[in-house]
Amino acid sequence: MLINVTFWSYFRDHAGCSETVVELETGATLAKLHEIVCEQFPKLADARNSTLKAVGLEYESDDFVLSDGDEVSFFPPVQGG
Amino acid sequence: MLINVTFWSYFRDHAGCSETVVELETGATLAKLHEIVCEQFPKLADARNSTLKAVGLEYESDDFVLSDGDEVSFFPPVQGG
Amino acid sequence: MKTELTISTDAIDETALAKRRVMDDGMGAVVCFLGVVRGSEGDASITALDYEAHEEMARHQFGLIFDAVEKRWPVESVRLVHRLGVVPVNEPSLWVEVTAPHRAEAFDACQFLIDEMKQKVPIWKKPLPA
Amino acid sequence: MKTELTISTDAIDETALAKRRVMDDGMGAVVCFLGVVRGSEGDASITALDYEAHEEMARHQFGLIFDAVEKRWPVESVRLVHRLGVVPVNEPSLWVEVTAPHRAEAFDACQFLIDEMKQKVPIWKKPLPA
Repeated sequence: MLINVTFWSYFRDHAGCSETVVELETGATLAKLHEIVCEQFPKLADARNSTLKAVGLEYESDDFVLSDGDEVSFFPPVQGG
Repeated sequence: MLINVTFWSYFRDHAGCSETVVELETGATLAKLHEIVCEQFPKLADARNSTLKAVGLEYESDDFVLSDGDEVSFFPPVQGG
Repeated sequence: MKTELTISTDAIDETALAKRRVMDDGMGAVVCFLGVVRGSEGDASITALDYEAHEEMARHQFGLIFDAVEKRWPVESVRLVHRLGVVPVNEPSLWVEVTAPHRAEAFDACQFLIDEMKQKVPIWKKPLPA
Repeated sequence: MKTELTISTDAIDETALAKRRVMDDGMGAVVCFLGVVRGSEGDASITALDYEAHEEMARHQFGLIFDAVEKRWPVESVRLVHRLGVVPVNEPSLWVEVTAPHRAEAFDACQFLIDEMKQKVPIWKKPLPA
């Protein structure tokens, strides 16, 4: 299945792009996607533990099971205000 | 000695006047003044326990020793805001 | 700490007050509070509250409260307006503004100011029935 | 509960916002908060902050926070404006207003809103050095 990943804030600079598409096996979790993305974009691995993860418009935890076509966002801690 | 007493808010209505002068012995306390005022204006006696007492611009306690010419205010709980 | 206290029968002009605000570069938070006359007091409908103050003592007591704020929090500025006389329902009787580096102290100082005022500042209100 | 959310690059117009306020007769308290860009971030002097949002998600997350406020407090209205793009030092990036019957719930709800926003709403800032 194909998952669209969007990077926000300085994660975009770290990745060197704002979006990517990752191919995953059916049943893969958000944690698995994050692992693959960190391998592909090593600078994002440094921020691994402070990465926020959303699927669509909702925050999801690492054990969230992804579906084909899911829109995933990875970003650093938010700073509104 | 002579003490000027001013009533505020509905204490003015209860007393039927906004000011009075009370003659007291030297060394009398704020508590003594309050007692005399409550005798003179019985409606104020009903609010005895919720009466706030100031000398000049400061709140004072019952054991405050008055001086000739002190300006005393008696009033109900404040309601600003 | 800068302070500005207005006790007056004039209506509170929020726009003019906001326009006169001067912010230092280090200030990140402004908290404003408006106390507005509600349409009822207890169970009774009212049209207005009529506010009275022992004005000289009120100014002095506000001054003591401002001093306490300054001792306790790194607040840059406090401005407070209390309206006296007849204040119709839906109009503000109280406007308070606290400016500080960060929001926590601005919120804390503003609430402290109002709490202290409600204990100590000799102002009273009389409901005018509907 | 009425809610109004604005996420925009336009400067925050406090006066216009205050003028558009509609108060119900039962409302006695308005709390406003302004978050203003400070002249430094950490140790460095800055001229502005450049704000970016995942706007669709930000709107959704603000909506969830507003729902949580409504469940918890008798608030009549929440209005919130977050500015995006370059916000110069001394200008507000955030304006929040909470209207409620009494001041305690207005203060609590306003602080809750901001705290939650700072945890959950995907907005980021980049300092622009002096």
